[in-house]
Amino acid sequence: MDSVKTMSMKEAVSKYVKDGDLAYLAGFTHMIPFAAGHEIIRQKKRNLVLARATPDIIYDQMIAAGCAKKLIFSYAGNPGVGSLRCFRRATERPKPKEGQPAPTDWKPLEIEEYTHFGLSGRLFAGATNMPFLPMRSNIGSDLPANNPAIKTVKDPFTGDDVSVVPPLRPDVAVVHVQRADRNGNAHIWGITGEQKDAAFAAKKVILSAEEIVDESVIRSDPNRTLIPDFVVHAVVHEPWCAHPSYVQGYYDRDNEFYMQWDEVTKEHETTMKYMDEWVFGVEDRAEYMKKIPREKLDRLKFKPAVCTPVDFGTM
Amino acid sequence: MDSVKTMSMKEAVSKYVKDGDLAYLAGFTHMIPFAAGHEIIRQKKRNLVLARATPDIIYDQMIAAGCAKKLIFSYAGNPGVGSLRCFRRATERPKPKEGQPAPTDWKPLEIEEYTHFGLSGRLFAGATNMPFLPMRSNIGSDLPANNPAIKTVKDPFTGDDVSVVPPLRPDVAVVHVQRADRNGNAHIWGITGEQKDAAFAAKKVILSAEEIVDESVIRSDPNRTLIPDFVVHAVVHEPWCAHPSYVQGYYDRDNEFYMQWDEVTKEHETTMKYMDEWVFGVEDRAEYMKKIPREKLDRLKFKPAVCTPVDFGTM
Amino acid sequence: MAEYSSMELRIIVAARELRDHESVLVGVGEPNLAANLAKKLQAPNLNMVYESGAIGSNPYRMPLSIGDPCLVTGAKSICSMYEQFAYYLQGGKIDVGFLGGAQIDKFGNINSTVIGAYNSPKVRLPGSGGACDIASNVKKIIIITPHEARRFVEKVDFRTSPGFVDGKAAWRHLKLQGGGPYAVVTDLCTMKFDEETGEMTLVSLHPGVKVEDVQKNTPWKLKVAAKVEQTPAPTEKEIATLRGIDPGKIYLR
Amino acid sequence: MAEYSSMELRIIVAARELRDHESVLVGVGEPNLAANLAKKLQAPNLNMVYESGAIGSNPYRMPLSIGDPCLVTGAKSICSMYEQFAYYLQGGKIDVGFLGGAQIDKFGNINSTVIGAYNSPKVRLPGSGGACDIASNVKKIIIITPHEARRFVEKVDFRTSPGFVDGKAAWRHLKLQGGGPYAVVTDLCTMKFDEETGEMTLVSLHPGVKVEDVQKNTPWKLKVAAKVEQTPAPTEKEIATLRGIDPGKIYLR
Repeated sequence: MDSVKTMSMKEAVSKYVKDGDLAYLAGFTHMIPFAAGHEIIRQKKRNLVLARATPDIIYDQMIAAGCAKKLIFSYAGNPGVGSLRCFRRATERPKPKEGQPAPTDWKPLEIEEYTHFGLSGRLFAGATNMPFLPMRSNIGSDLPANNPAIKTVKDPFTGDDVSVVPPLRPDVAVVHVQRADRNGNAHIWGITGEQKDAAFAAKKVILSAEEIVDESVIRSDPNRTLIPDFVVHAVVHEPWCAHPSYVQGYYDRDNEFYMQWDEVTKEHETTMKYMDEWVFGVEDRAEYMKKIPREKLDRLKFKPAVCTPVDFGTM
Repeated sequence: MDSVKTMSMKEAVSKYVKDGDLAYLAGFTHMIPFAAGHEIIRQKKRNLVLARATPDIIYDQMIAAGCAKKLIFSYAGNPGVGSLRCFRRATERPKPKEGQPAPTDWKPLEIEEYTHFGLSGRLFAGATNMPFLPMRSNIGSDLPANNPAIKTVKDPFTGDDVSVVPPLRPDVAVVHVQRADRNGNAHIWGITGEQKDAAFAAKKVILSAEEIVDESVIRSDPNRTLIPDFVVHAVVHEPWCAHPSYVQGYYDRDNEFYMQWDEVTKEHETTMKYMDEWVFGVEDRAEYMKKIPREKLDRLKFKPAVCTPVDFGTM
Repeated sequence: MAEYSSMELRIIVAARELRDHESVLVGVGEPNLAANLAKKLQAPNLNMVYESGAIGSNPYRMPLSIGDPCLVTGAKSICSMYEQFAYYLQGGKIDVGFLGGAQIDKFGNINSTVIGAYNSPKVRLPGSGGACDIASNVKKIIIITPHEARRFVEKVDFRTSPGFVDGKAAWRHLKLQGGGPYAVVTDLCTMKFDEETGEMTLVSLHPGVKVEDVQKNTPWKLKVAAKVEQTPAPTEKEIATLRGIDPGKIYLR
Repeated sequence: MAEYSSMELRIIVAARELRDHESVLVGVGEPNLAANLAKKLQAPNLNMVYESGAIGSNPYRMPLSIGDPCLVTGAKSICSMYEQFAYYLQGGKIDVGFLGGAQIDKFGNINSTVIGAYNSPKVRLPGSGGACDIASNVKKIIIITPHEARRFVEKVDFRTSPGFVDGKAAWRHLKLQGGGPYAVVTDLCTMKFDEETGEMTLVSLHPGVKVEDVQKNTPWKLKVAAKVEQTPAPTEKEIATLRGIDPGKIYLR
């Protein structure tokens, strides 16, 4: 039985990502869907509201490429390396050039900012359709004063003020996983981040997988299935989707790239040169991967560390 | 390295269950810790507040044996069979005997009642230390009018009234699992019910396991570890702990027992006769198991259905 | 004409209400049989979700309870109890839920808590379990029940699970995300609910049943649709398929 | 006397603050090295929890980021991002958290958001991440930082993570479950916080450092304890153990 949901990343992005959408490309360091981000850039999507706790290099690229109108986030950094220069250029007050007046036409990227708990909590509340999420944080910080979406309510049991955040319901979520069947039942292991919450919170879900496996593999371990098929709209078989980030058990992070990104993005022009070659210059992820030397990919491969299986029992 | 936490069920109950405690013996049909309940009855613990979404036969037994002062619950039934007669005797207005006046000294078991979502939500809120949990239920029901712990707050985003419940923090939780290491890192599969939430919500945690395995087995699959050692106080190796309920992959439910219980409990006296033989008449779970015919236990064993393992990768 | 029991009739008629690709929250017994029957007939892609956290089960036997191990082995996914209620039910992912109860009243409110006063009940019933949560959050509630005068009451002793409360105005005021009660399937008839008032209304009579038979077992003046349909009799195929699902007659009578 | 860098000094002094059986929320870099050092010395049962949801990791290399795959393979447990913050941090299961930041002020408030105005910043920093959540919920906050005048400010431009706000009275009013800042470990000294007022107070001078050296790098009149201790110099064992943890000098300088 072939599923009507299986398609290429090009089709999935074209069908489910619209200009102006609130998009959540999930992942906490692990399984960042770079291939989807590149396809969004290639298809020149515009005015997106990009949301993610940890916008990293792929969001930096989408910001530089002009896809984003606004960023909803909690930590905008290049993980383990430093800052995101494109994000910074889009938000920092420009320094006046030598002997010139300060620019008056500065239009920064809109931002909406939370703590990690606040943003992952918003997504959890979206996934579980909570009216609002009470949380023990925010109240000692200057964040609430700068973000009207963070409110307080009185705890009816203690009378104390409690910080609350609203649910986040993305128009579209993109989630990359290790293995899924053709209908989108997905096994995820390693750092599980906000993949499940993004899939449940979003109105449309693009799920890509390193491997498409038979339904029987999924059904052999239902506790590993964090995302069930019926919340998924598109299933994309996209090996190496997450490069330069990593996929537990499949390939390691390409740390060299993370460090180079700091250099590449020193100027907007050098950033766009990268984009011309690695995003606009290729048709899809398969072509992108052909440009990376075989030896490098071999270096990123893990040695096996297979888990002790469990027995579900039958009669 | 031997753990200071490993002990017998007798020691664990003696050390961590006190008269008057709020106790949560976890499990949704699956892995109900019957052996712990029997030990609590044998040690004649009194004035317990028993909490569980689905108090079933073991709570019926503890109520009949006089351990409980109060029950916090959402569904008090014999799963798949019918009602819990001891619970009913402890809560229903006694019918006057033929030709006699209605009894005036009736002192029912105290109850505090929720929906499944409300009670599992209270435990989740306890486990995650939420000040209170907003939920989309209750408001159309007569439950809130009969339970002052269910309150409403105004949603600061919509102005609507939202039902909220307070966190539940048991004094002690008892959780049975398939396999754990000596420190209490526990792998759980099959129906995961409220085991994790009970362990995180409670001040003291007794964890029993079908098998005690080497730490390396646990560490081979960290995504399967729902309970980490440092929330656990006692680790008990107790095979068949859950009989007559079941343990996924280990043994099936003893359905015959569930059906017999309906007969056994027709009168308080017949119930106590059961208790004398099967609870007070044995020293521990091992002795209890010796009383059950080998053929019956063999019938309850599953045929294997082993999962496809996953690879975590190493360098 | 084929022979069938009144339980078989209820299950077959209820099963017809399910559509392909819907998600159904399934309980054991009649709802489980109805959902499995629909899946074998008109709804092969029916997504079955169990209160115990099992999703897309593929049971190797009839489940003995809602948490039976056969609902786990070979299922698509499993989650914890809170997650099941939060992600699926409150999350609005469930289309249809089946409910039953000791008392059902004319606005589809259900009592599964107490007969008599809450604090000194004549009969103490098991309580809500997930029923109130299901009633509040799924798009369509289907109630399957024997048509007995003691079950149908004008007003329930205790409203465990809200139907249309005391009319649709009161129900709208609650702003529940669920669609409220959709159908009541008994061994005599199918009743649905008036669009305007939310009152239970006879819409279809099962084979050989007259309006008077239904009224006799319903202690208030039952509203009757302008045009009452005739429920098509269970087909040979429906009956054979249903019996094939429970060959050991664990539930079927 | 052994040679050591100022980073090594900071890490060694910070590691001494950890006790056996404590749970520590660990970040990459200096906190990771400090926690691993303590585990190899006085705290073999230290429970290391990472913001990414990895619990009790047993890394086969130095982690490149807080979400490195080496923190997963062979860990005790893994949970999702929301679960990590909810069950562990808000759940009150974490004893110690390490924080750093672009600015730290005299009540231990930390800024990792912006230099300048929030809406038109001179420098846009990464933001809170989990820092504010950690500051609000762990029993002890240890701040590790180079002792530079540009980092120590009388009042932060933006309070990302609360210390004692503008004094302990204001902090108590927040009713946070966390214990607030506990120690600031720099390459010059260790500072703790006044019990009454919550003001940062010099308590121990690192080898060869004088009070004036600290004051010179602290732009407000720094409070000094009645009796200032001398920080014992890093031992050969501490230095050798630390260097053994990062043999490739990925972080150590």
